[in-house]
Amino acid sequence: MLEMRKDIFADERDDDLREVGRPTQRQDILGHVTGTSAYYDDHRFANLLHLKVLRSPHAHARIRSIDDAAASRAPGVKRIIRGADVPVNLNTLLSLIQFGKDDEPSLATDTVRYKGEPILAVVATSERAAREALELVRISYDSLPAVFDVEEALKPGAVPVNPAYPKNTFDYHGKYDHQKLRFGDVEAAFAKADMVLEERYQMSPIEHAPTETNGSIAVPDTNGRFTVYTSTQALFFSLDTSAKINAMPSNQLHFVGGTVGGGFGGKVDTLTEPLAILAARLTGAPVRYRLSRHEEMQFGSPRGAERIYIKDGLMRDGRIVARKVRAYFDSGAYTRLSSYAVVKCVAHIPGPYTIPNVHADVYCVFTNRTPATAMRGFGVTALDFALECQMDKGAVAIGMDPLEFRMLNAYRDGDMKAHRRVAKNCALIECAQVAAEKAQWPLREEFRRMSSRKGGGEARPEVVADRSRAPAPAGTPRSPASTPQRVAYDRPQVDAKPPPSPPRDVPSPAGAPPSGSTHGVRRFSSIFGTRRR
Amino acid sequence: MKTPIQLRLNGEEVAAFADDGANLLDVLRESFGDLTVKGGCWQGTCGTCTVLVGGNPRLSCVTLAESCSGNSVETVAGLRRGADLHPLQSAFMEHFAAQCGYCTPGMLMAAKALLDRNPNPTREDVVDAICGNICRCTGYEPIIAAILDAARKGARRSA
Amino acid sequence: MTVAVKTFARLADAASAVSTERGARFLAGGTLLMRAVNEADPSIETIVRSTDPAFVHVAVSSARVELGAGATMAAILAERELSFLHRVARAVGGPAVREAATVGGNLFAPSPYGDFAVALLALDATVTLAGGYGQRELPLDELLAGRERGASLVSKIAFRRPPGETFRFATVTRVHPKGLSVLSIAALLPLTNARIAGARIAYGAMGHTPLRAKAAERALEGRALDAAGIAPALAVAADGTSPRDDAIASAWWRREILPVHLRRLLLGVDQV
Amino acid sequence: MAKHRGRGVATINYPIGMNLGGDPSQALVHSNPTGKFTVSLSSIDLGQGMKSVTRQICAETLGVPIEDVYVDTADSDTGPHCMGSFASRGTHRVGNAVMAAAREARGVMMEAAAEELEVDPGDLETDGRGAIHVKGAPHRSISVRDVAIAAQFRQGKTISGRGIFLVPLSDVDPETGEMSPATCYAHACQIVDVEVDDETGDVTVLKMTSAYELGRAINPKLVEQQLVGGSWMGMSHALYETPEPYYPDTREGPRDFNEYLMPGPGDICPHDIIVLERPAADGPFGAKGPGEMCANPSLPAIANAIFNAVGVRIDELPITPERVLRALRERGRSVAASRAW
Repeated sequence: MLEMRKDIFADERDDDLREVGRPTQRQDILGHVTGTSAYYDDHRFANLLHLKVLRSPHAHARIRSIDDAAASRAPGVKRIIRGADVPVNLNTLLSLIQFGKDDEPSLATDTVRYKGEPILAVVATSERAAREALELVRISYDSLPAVFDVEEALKPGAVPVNPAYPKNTFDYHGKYDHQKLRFGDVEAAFAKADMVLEERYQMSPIEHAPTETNGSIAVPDTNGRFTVYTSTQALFFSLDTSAKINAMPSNQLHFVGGTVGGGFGGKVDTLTEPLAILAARLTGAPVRYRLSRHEEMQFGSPRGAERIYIKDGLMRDGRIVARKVRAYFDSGAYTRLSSYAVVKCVAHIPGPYTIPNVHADVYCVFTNRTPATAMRGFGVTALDFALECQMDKGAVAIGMDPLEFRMLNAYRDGDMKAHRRVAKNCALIECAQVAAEKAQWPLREEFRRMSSRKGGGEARPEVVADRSRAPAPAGTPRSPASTPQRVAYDRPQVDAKPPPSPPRDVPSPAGAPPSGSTHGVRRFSSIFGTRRR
Repeated sequence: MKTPIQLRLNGEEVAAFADDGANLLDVLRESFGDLTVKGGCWQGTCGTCTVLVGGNPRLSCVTLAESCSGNSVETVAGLRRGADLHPLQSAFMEHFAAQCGYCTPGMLMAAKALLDRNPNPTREDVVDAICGNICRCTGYEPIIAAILDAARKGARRSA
Repeated sequence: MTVAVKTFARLADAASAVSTERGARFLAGGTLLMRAVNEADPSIETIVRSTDPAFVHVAVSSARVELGAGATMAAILAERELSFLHRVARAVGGPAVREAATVGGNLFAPSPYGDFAVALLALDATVTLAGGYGQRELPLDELLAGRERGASLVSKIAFRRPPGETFRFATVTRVHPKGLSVLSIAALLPLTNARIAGARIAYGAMGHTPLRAKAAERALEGRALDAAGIAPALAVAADGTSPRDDAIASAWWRREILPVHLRRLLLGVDQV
Repeated sequence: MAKHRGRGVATINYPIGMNLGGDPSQALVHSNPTGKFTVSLSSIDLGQGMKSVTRQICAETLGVPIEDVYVDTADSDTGPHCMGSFASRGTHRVGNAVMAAAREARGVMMEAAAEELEVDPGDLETDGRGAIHVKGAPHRSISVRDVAIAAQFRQGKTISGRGIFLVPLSDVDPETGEMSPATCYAHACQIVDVEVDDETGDVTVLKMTSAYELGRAINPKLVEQQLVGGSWMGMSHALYETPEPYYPDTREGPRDFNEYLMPGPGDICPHDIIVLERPAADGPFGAKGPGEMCANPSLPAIANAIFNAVGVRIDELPITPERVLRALRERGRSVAASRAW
């Protein structure tokens, strides 16, 4: 099933290793197949208490009053925790690396900003007793208008979601409501492009759904410390977040974890530890806070939705000369990690392609939904979806084989990327060649010879668009004409020849502007130098 | 109210008192201390807690514990015989059929239920046997391969 | 507070308890009830169960099938004489669920659960209600129409054994081999001289409860099971349905694909 | 004809490690008195194989057999700081930290061995089987066990090492987005074959063919685990998953694994996988990280294959059969229900 192609890039590797490269059995496998691997909930304590939170039924509402008198008298209830009991009831996850403002309470006090936001916690002798007590809490709300669409949230007069960010966008650099990427001159390039292709993409949220839900057990230890057994994906991240929220010195906390039932990004947010520790502190007993599957599905943070607009300027020879992206990350009600995903997304634009003119504005937007967080492919998954669908459309539009179209534009060693760093160690072309060979996807000879290495192995080939190889389905019209540019371009292109490529690696004069406005394939390796920080 | 529950758990007679209405999963873990049984949903939707009751696969989280009283219950803790692994366990190792390991005990028991009844399953039989068990890591293929391989190597043993 | 569990040797006594005690619910397979108990559903105060052997009894004769309401899907699958129902039983969860899930419980499973009830509806089943004061028999349609209303305990389901290959069933799921139904279709298609005579078609997940496709049934009457013969039935396939949007599928999609799957079922072409 | 086959492709790259750096991980390695090594980490193994990959890296660097190394993860009292197991950073960041710690421990081990053998440490090499000998003279040898005993009880040396790997924080230019987001990138190309039912919109994934470039496969079987599982997740994200099926409307959110849709074991397909290794200059033995990138290409490759099959573009995820059917209807070229009866 898996085949190693050791012959490719063999000259860049030493293959004389003893342990590295071997299919050694997992260290943890015996524990896994005997059921003895100890996850956080496989630790047992006498007199364990159980914590459940009351969650808002409203997407946006002011809390008028909370009556927990009956709940506090319910059988088995040891303690009720309200927002006022939380020592530092406002936090943002990335405050540990000084990114963003504290914006999220552990327990909402005056306003709830998403359906499912925790308002109050019950600590009881059983999960059942805690659940039953929650039924007895009476809360009256004044419902507030809510906003669920990222672009609606940015309109003037939109309902403000998060008081730390009244314009419903994260602040970048204290001056912008988005992160910018500027490279070359896209507008000039669009004006000269043979064709412009503008499309919209949307990804709904996605849930991590690890088989083990988020949870932790906080145990009062000797000498005033607390041992916390946790499902976290990031031990010190969770420890330091918990210390901050509980206003405790970090060495009062001893976190134990490391064997986790799947995460995929959904166990970074430290959803349970701070309240479990607080409850253990307030009751003097070990406390477990474990999300139910329903909570995990709906109120554990998902991968946030993204909306992405891409506009490409294409030349008839297959080169992409400009790419403009506008994207919106739906962060939900609070920041968590979405602010960071935006930067990661910006860094990823325009994908693994060398495009001389790139422009992007990416927004982290607040809406009244469950706060989003990291997930496998964070900041990139939806963008890759959008970019690669766009690439397919581009190939169809100019009538090229979609894989050859990608290879033609693929970044190679020495190319300048849009975030102004020189590409190195590239291998996109080789992946394409190997996959194509295996799947018997026909590539023309010049594409089979292409290389990611400096100089491209050989000069970047001159390519004539071969319309017969575009990926349109049988029976579909060949002209996906929806813009005037495309209509104009849709004529047969048998004679189309690109201008000759300039030789690679010829340094441009120092200080020359990004030369994306010409049609020749440019390599930008020395224009910006290597301004590493 | 507490109710007495008596089981033959992995061949041993055991007894304990449990809360009325308690599910078998919680009783196995909390009363009998068998932590090899994992819980994934307490809704009967993920298969993580699969055990064998009277030789048949059951979702222990939605099984009333006292309804099993007097019956045999098998968990992954009973799969191994001393130092020897069950052929299914060996096959899961050989095929790298576990990643996070959390679904593994339930998968193994679902697979055992199949092989106990059908020592020569087809791929479709295996797919059906594990179709109630969620795995979020492996993409199922290594698990299917491991079960088929265990069957080939003769996983059926006297319990 | 914990829930109380009351176990009765006689089903009739269990039925009395269900109808008289506050917050009492009958435990069949437990796949739905135990979940609610785990979630501390405050409406459940007592779990009532019965060890009555009649409750799980399966009797198959050449003409008639009687299923104790406590018979599990696994029990159906173990009965070779009921092979026409195996596809249905296999649609109810994975093997572990089938070991627990009962025929009777399936009659009360909210949409989109309840595929077995769909089959029973097409088979024109009658149900026997156990009550403290004796038994009562009624058509399944009637039970389904009022199933949310009262605490009734089904003891037995009975139907005429469908002759030959006249019974067909299909479930449409997103996830394979097991998944919640986008919709399911069961059809009893008796043929007289190669013409349909007295078809019964039932749908799952096309309404609040399993329901009959009466317009399609009428349109099939006297027709052959070929493309031309079934066309009028397909045109009215969705009549009387009221599917809803849920996490699995939208009402729109359910309605759109219903005739496609009905056609495939009636013509006996591949369902996958 | 109701079913149409199509083929789509995607090529992607993926940054390794927490974007912008500021992304440290530490490791401690020490020997017990009889020459068995423990790696102490606060890093997490959530299935990706952290314990196993760092174990191999440590054994390789120390020059001892894999059995002589045990990795202990995630205790904040004993394991030094690690940012966490995310961002495809485990193999690269933690692997580098373990390598640095193992290198330091090896230095002490070789010094202790040199003292026992009365030679210069530079003249010694490990045989990877538990012994240290003079280069070119295998008979002048001492076992790692004896070295550890000597170091502990005679020489008073700790055979241990500390390691940290830090990619320093990069600023982001507010005006241009200029930044150093990552030091290396993994690559992939995936080709997917699908079948689309034009009467229902159902999409069946028939086959995947992929090439992944990962720098170095520290353990090909663990890499395979990631690639196979990740492609399944990619297919799942493409066609099935969301907690908000009517997004941006929040209604009808799934509450359990029956309602939250993911491909079952009957929905998976054959997958041919090829791995390429172009070592990263700063990766441990050149390694990058396969964990996240492998889930990404499937989404667009499937979307593109659907277009190739039936000529509609679905630009919204997940690509539910309903979305496919609506798109077919809008195009007006469907041979779906209304005509095909």
